[in-house]
Amino acid sequence: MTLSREQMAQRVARELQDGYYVNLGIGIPTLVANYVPEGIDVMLQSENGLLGMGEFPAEAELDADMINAGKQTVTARPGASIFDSAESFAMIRGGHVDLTVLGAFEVDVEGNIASWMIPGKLIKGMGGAMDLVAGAENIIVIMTHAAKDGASKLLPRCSLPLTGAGCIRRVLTDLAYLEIENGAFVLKERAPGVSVEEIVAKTAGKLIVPEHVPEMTF
Amino acid sequence: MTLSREQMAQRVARELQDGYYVNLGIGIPTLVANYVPEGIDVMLQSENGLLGMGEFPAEAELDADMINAGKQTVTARPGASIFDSAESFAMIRGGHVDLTVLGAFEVDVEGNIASWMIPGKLIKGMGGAMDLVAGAENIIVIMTHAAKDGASKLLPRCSLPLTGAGCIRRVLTDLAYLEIENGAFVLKERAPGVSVEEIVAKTAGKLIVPEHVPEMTF
Amino acid sequence: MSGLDKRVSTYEQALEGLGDGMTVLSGGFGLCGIPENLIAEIRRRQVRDLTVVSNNCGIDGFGLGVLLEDRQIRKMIASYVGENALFERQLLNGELEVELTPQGTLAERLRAGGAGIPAFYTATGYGTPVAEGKEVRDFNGKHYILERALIGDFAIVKGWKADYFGNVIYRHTAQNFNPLVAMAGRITVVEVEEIVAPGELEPSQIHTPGIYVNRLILGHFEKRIEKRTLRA
Amino acid sequence: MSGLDKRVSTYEQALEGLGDGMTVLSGGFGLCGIPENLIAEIRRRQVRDLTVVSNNCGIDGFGLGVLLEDRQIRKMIASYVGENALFERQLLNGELEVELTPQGTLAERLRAGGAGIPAFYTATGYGTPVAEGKEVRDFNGKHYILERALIGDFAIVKGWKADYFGNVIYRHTAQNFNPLVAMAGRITVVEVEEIVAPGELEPSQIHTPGIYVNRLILGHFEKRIEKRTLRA
Repeated sequence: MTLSREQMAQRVARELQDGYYVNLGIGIPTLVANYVPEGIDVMLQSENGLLGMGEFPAEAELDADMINAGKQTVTARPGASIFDSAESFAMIRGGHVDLTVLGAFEVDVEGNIASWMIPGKLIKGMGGAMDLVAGAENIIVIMTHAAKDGASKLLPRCSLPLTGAGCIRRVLTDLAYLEIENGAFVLKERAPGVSVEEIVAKTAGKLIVPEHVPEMTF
Repeated sequence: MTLSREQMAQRVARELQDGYYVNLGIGIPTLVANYVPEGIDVMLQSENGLLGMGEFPAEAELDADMINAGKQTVTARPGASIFDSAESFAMIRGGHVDLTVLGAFEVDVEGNIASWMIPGKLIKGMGGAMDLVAGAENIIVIMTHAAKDGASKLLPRCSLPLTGAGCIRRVLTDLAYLEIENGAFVLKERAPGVSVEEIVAKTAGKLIVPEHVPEMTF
Repeated sequence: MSGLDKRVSTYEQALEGLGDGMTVLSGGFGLCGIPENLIAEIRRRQVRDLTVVSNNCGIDGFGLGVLLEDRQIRKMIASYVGENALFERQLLNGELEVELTPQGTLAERLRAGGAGIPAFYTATGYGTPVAEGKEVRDFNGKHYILERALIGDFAIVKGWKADYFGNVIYRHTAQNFNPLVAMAGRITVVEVEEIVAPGELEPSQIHTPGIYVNRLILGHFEKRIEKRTLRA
Repeated sequence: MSGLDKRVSTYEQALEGLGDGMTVLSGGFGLCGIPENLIAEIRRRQVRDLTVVSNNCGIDGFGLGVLLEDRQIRKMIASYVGENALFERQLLNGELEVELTPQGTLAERLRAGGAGIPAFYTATGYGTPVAEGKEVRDFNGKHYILERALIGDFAIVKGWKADYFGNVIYRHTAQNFNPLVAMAGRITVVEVEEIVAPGELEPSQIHTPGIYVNRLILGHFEKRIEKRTLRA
């Protein structure tokens, strides 16, 4: 069984450590906030200028001046700080964010990531994604392992224009958790019931399969 | 008669315009604040991070956390702002200060200024002086026209290590007010009772003397 | 009136001198913290061929989006422009030019413009289309690209409160790019919800010191919400 | 205890890991806003061969000056070091090395270090001894020099109030270099006069967000005045 969106978020949430400052991208990464493990407290950074993003507001708290990087109305938790965009990206570019989780179209064995532009389609812009991947030491990419037509998104070399070069080390897909080392994907865990063979078949880039590949549990 | 320290400050104060943001260096420049003309309001910037420097404090207001760039205890006037050193020099380097007044050892016909280092003597450091002269469009140097031994401080070329290159256009000495244009000092005004001959004698750099050189009045 | 008093009483005065072909820097992120009324005044003035620097370009019919309706923008420098059908049409028609800049690089280029830093190195965008034509340089074994400062003829800013010397504070995340464009404008115009007397704002809590501000005007704001999301 | 809680209870814990040969960034301008007790703890630990980055080096017997007494500083990066006889003696003896950096360049180098900018161009120092050995480059017909970012193994910071997540506010001009060294330390240690619960400080009024702060300690401060000047 491929992982559901919720399971993907849940698996990534296990990488959180107490006291982490975390930037969660739009989409599945946002869901990670719902699965912060018991006994762990993290601060969510939103690159429009909010450190300590809280829940969505109740109707009475709704405020046009309080939004997240996805332009959704949010709240600030106790202990939050709010600042301008230069300060926000000083944190990001300066490597102060402990973990960045974001989506992608493609990742390759060199740690390159493509996530913002499909030639021929309208280019909407990279927003903060290039800053996030260039600045963070610790990034987890969340994406489906293959496109709907079966084409692998884990490649020998990204085919799309890059968001960042050589900056990705960890990828969670709906099939597996992999790390990138020395020009190869290393299969670390597989989704419950997903065979190594399926993962091998759907990984276009060089894949190293250790003798034992544990199944994730939920 | 050579100008007194107070007269030098008074003369420079006439260059103030209503609404100016002004940085006054240590020494005679500081006295300029005492001669702000009637009907004119200016904001004094102190490069340690205070815009809107007020008077010295009364005993009861004395506060170790409120000092100016000369490390003297001061007050903040209503409408002041306080910020960090990077922001302070963003204002200075970014050319947002309307007028900078500072002292110097030497100035030359190319607009070079030397004000921080005498080889062979102990070097104390340039503090903010290099940033101030590099960032400002509008600078007035205040200094004595000649050293005590009679050596001119207005030179064809500075002999001391520079604080800034090609950045000075206006100099007030105890003898004269001069502007620097096209590789020469232009004598614009002379101190009351000081002859053009004396100024010529004490100016080592090329000096242009217009037909009529008005005397300053106080 | 003191020369330090930055107040003007009409939006016409606020943008006096704005002309065709100028560069306008605008604060705001999405529709949050945008200078709504200054944008409306740019439209009213019908100036053309503008280069607009802003993280986004509003939406159809609101924010900077309204300047597209009469084709007032020739070039947009932004990080994300995906919320606007008219924008898309003008871009595909070739009526509009876009320079996409990563969000953090855009913020830093504006700050650099205000701070007298002509250029700086950043790892952001290295190895991507953003790096094309830019100098690449290694520092401590890592690759960086050279990015240039941005400066505008006008900066339009939305603040919350200001004293009439132009010391501004922003409310919540409506801060975003506003303090940065305020630094980088040759003429910086700020519209706010409340103007107080100098001395009423705590000096060390001011976000934009008045030295950056040339004109200040009191406005009324719709503050449209782009994505209304509520707790279940 | 939450991992976001930055409080430590002793100065020994506050500087745990500080060793010989390390680079220490210190906040303060003159004696204003200096981390007095963290400096005293550096002395107590008797670490040596330090590179210290600070606008000034205190005075004889107070501030960073106390680290000169047992010759703990090998190199000082500062903009102005003229208030200290012991400093002068060690400098002339060759026991101490000094790298003089213009004040604004020093501030910007620290901010750059914290912000992931490895280098930037500035006009400050062009044509002066400061430019020696540095790249010179023209932008728009003006000369600039390339300056490098500064980073420290430890940053020592004096704040006023903080919540225990390490969100800090500074008092008056005691702010100065403190927020900048806080950004640029691999381990940033802040001592403050008051610690409050998260939520008690207004989010948009925080000077140093807790993300930059690793350790926080409550201190008592002498706050010596360097030049006591009173209104006549």
